[in-house]
Amino acid sequence: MDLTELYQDLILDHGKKPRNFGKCNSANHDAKGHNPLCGDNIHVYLNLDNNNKVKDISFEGSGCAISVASSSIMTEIVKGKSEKKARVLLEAFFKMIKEGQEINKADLTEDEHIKFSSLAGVGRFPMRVKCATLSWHTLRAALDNEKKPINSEIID
Amino acid sequence: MDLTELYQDLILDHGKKPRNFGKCNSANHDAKGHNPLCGDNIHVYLNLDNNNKVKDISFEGSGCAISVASSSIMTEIVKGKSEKKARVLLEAFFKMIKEGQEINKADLTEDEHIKFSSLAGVGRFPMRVKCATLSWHTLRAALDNEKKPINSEIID
Amino acid sequence: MSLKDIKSKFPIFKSNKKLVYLDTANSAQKPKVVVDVMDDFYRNKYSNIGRGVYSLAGIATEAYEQSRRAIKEFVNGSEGEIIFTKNSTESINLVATCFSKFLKEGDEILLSEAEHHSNYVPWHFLRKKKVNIKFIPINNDGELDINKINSLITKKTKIISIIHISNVTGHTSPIKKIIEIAKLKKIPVCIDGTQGVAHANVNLKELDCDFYAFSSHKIYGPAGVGLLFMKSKWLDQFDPFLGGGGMIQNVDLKNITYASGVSKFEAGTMPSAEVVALKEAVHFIDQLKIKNIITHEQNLTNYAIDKLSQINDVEFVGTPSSKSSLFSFNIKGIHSHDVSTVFDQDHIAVRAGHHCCQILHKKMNIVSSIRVSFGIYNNKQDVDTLCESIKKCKKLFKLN
Amino acid sequence: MSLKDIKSKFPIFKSNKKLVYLDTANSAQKPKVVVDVMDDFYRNKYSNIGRGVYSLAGIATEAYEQSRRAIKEFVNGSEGEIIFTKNSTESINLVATCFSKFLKEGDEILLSEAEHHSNYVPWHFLRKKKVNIKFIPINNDGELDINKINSLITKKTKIISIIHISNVTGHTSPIKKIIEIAKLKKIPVCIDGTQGVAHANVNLKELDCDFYAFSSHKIYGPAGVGLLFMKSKWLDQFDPFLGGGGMIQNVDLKNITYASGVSKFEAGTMPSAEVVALKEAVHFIDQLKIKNIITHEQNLTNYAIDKLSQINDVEFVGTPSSKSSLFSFNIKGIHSHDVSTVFDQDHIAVRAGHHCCQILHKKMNIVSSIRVSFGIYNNKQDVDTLCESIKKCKKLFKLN
Ligand SMILES: Cc1ncc(COP(=O)(O)O)c(C=O)c1O
Ligand SMILES: Cc1ncc(COP(=O)(O)O)c(C=O)c1O
Repeated sequence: MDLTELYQDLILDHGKKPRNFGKCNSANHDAKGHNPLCGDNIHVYLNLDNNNKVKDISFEGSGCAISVASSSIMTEIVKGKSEKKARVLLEAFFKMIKEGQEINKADLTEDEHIKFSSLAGVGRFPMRVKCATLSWHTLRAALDNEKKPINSEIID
Repeated sequence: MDLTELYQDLILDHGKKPRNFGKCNSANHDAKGHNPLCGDNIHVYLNLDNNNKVKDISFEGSGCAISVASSSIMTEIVKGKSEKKARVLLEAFFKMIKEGQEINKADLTEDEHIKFSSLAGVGRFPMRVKCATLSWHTLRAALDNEKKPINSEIID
Repeated sequence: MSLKDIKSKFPIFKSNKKLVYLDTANSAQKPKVVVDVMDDFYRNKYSNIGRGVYSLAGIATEAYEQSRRAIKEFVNGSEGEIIFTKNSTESINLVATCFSKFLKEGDEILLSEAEHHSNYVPWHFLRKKKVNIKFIPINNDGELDINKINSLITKKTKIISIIHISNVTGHTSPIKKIIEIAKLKKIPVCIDGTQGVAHANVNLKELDCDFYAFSSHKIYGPAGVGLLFMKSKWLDQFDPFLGGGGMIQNVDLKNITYASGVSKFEAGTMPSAEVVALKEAVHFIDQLKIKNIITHEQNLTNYAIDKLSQINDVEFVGTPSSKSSLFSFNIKGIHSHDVSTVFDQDHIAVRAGHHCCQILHKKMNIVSSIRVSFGIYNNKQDVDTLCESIKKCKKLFKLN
Repeated sequence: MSLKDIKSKFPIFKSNKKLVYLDTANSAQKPKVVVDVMDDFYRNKYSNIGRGVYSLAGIATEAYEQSRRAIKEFVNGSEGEIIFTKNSTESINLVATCFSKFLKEGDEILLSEAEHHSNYVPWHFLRKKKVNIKFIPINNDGELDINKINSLITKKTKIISIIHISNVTGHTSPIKKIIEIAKLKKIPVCIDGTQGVAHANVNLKELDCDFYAFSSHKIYGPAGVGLLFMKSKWLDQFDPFLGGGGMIQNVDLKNITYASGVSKFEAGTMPSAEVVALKEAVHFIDQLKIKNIITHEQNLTNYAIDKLSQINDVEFVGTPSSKSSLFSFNIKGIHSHDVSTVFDQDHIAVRAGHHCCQILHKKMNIVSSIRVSFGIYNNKQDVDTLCESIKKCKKLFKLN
């Protein structure tokens, strides 16, 4: 297993300088996620407008490079998408990480596709899968209006 | 190991028809013993007169043949002896059972010696040692005016 | 794999050729596969679980959770409702202690007279809160008097905790009926399944009880591991039982929040190798098929009771119509410990005593008894050896 | 036996030739003798203890009690004061729960900011009784501020519970002094010795504390076994903790009386094989001599801290003057889990996270750290490999 595949420049960059970090204005959905193994916490905020579009999305929390990069990339990709599309994407993300299945290119722009796929390498590091998936699980919880914090230990 | 050595006629007889059974009159010392493994309980009563002689002694309780026979034989042998002698005998009993050491013949009459020694075989059945020693431990507790019940699990 | 040559799968019977092991209800012997996996884990893969990011720890954690899933499937439980404890005793203590917050003075707990001490003492502790314990009576056959249940349940009954299969008489309690009755009255039910699993068909989804406790070491798995099935609504409502590492979410000087799900109830380091090897025990039973095991053990019980009935002075402790894999008896006039010593000379291992069921023994007017309990490795020859030894015993004690 | 060729006594290093195991504080690897004895017991001698009259059970019970004596001698405890639990966590929960009957509203419990969650959460539970918990502060070096103790103790202080050796900084608490101070004020002291035993000289008669808790799996013994030393006066004064088989004297429908001595606190089936094998672990340590082990591990710690200090961006979590067998650090700007993943590629096993010490981490203004902990099998080469891997990590993350 090659570490440079896991820690690609793109991931290191998002890990160090996360985008959409903080609490976004006008959030009308949010959810918390917790990874008891790492002690990492994440809070995802989003605004679903009247057309069920993710008008804005952001996150707060601390974690490892993988976890922060995954959250940051997630917010970038999901912002502006419909709720339905967001759900398709999160399922695709789990499939990619857990089953190594590539995402349908038609679903994303080229730039989005590169970002999304940069996290594929995590699948080869089983102990780190939860780091990458936590933010996506929490996104789902936010869309579902789930009040109980997500516990990645139980879910994955 | 020969079972007939353990279950001698003398032991079977005392096991079935224990002597000095019940609460003796005028007891001024008593103690309780408990074997948590068997669930067996014993209560030893005795009367120490002004000359520190065991004027009377008896026991109550239920247990296996070894335990009842040992109690019965103990009361027969100790009755009429001085407290000091009783303590010598109980040490000799432990030595016989645990170290296989024969008792000094001078300490007992021939009949007493036969009875006392009939229990020597128990030493070769480690799981039954506590059955034989419980009554003697309880005798010591009675002489010591020990109020806490003897627990053979802890002592032996 | 068939039950015919099953003895060969248990190393203990190779090193102790004459051993007639009739004490499975106390603790079961271990199949070679179970010991092999545990041994391999300790030698070549040892790691604590859940707390390390490195490969050994990752592999251990995965194997540990696989074992949880295997147990879940084996008793047809639900995802995320199987808690690991140290033994069935701890499992029941956990339920009683955590449930106590719902109890107030005058409330009632319903048990039965057949309970093992581990399903009575933890509830007895709650008497400090001035709650009352009632007991469903057993009759002379050792059977639970199901007709009495309705009159014993009152508005104050807050929980019912019942043994699944008696570890003295082998009687199977009518737990399905009890759970149905309780459900109508919205009373939660805890089942002490320690003698149920591996000897009866346990289907938790069908049973629909609130709690079900058992032990690994009694189902051919390693010691040091207990199991507790707990419906998820209780996972949320209960406060934690033991506090420590692994069950927290956030800790500061003033306050502590707890992990959710089963983690909340698993504090401190669990025995990883033992849990991992438990999966092999479950797999082993599955391969033999539980229905074959039930038939095998019930046949042996019937055969044994039949043969022992023909010996004078043998007195059974209850004669329940529902037979499982065990029964108890006395030889009139001989104390159970003396009998056991004689048996031991013939390499027969049975348990003698009150089997942690003093109430049942007192009810039957006895102090102790001999228990014969079968496992998958027993056969009719074991019973024949037992009968010969009983006769020897009687001769030694001059009975005829 | 010498510490030079000690690695060869541990099977794990044969099957994992490149393994650099720096996670002994989490759980220690097992010497071959320990696994051999356990394996032999499960295969050839398996029996539950204390409950059978037959030979297998008798031999098992004797071996079990021998193990208790070995532990007693190892920590120079007293006869009849060593209780077997499932882990150190249960040991401390037992003390806290049983002690709670002596506490009333406003009473105070004194801990330190260096406590592992298992020596805080069980006491936190008692806040329900409106008792207050105070913490002896630690300074930036991770050292307990012993001068603060006197002002923290009040008339309301009812118990002090303190970690012996920190599982994060390796700091040795001044437990002797604390116990002396407490004794003058007649306050009982509980010591969390989980990281003390096998890494420091533990002499309980000399220490004269009331309780001392530790775990088998951290001292090269099997998992699933915890130890609790308890002064006999508490054995009598405490109510039982878990209820079940083995801890009772007499049971009837109205009342229950309990066994005396340590039996009162040992409910249900204990892992017999694991306890029996623990004796081998103690024997193994004894052969090497604890003073040699202490020297060996402190030398390694000093060597490692020295080498790591020379690497830029390495930040230690505390730098206590008293060194034991472990320390923690971070590489500035890289999360501990990322570091651990890089280490794992080089077969280095360390723990990353808060090590069940959130309070200590918060005090140090960090969320997590990497812990390096040594056991008897480590050597300088392990440290050198670690340093190389740190450099690799920095390169990967573009630090220099
Ligand atoms: C019916 C029953 N319940 C509970 C227990 C307690 O099991 P354990 O000792 O494994 O905790 C036993 C066995 O001893 C039992 O037979
Ligand atoms: C200082 C300290 N106390 C308590 C514990 C708890 O030990 P266990 O998990 O064996 O119960 C640990 C280890 O995790 C520890 O390092």
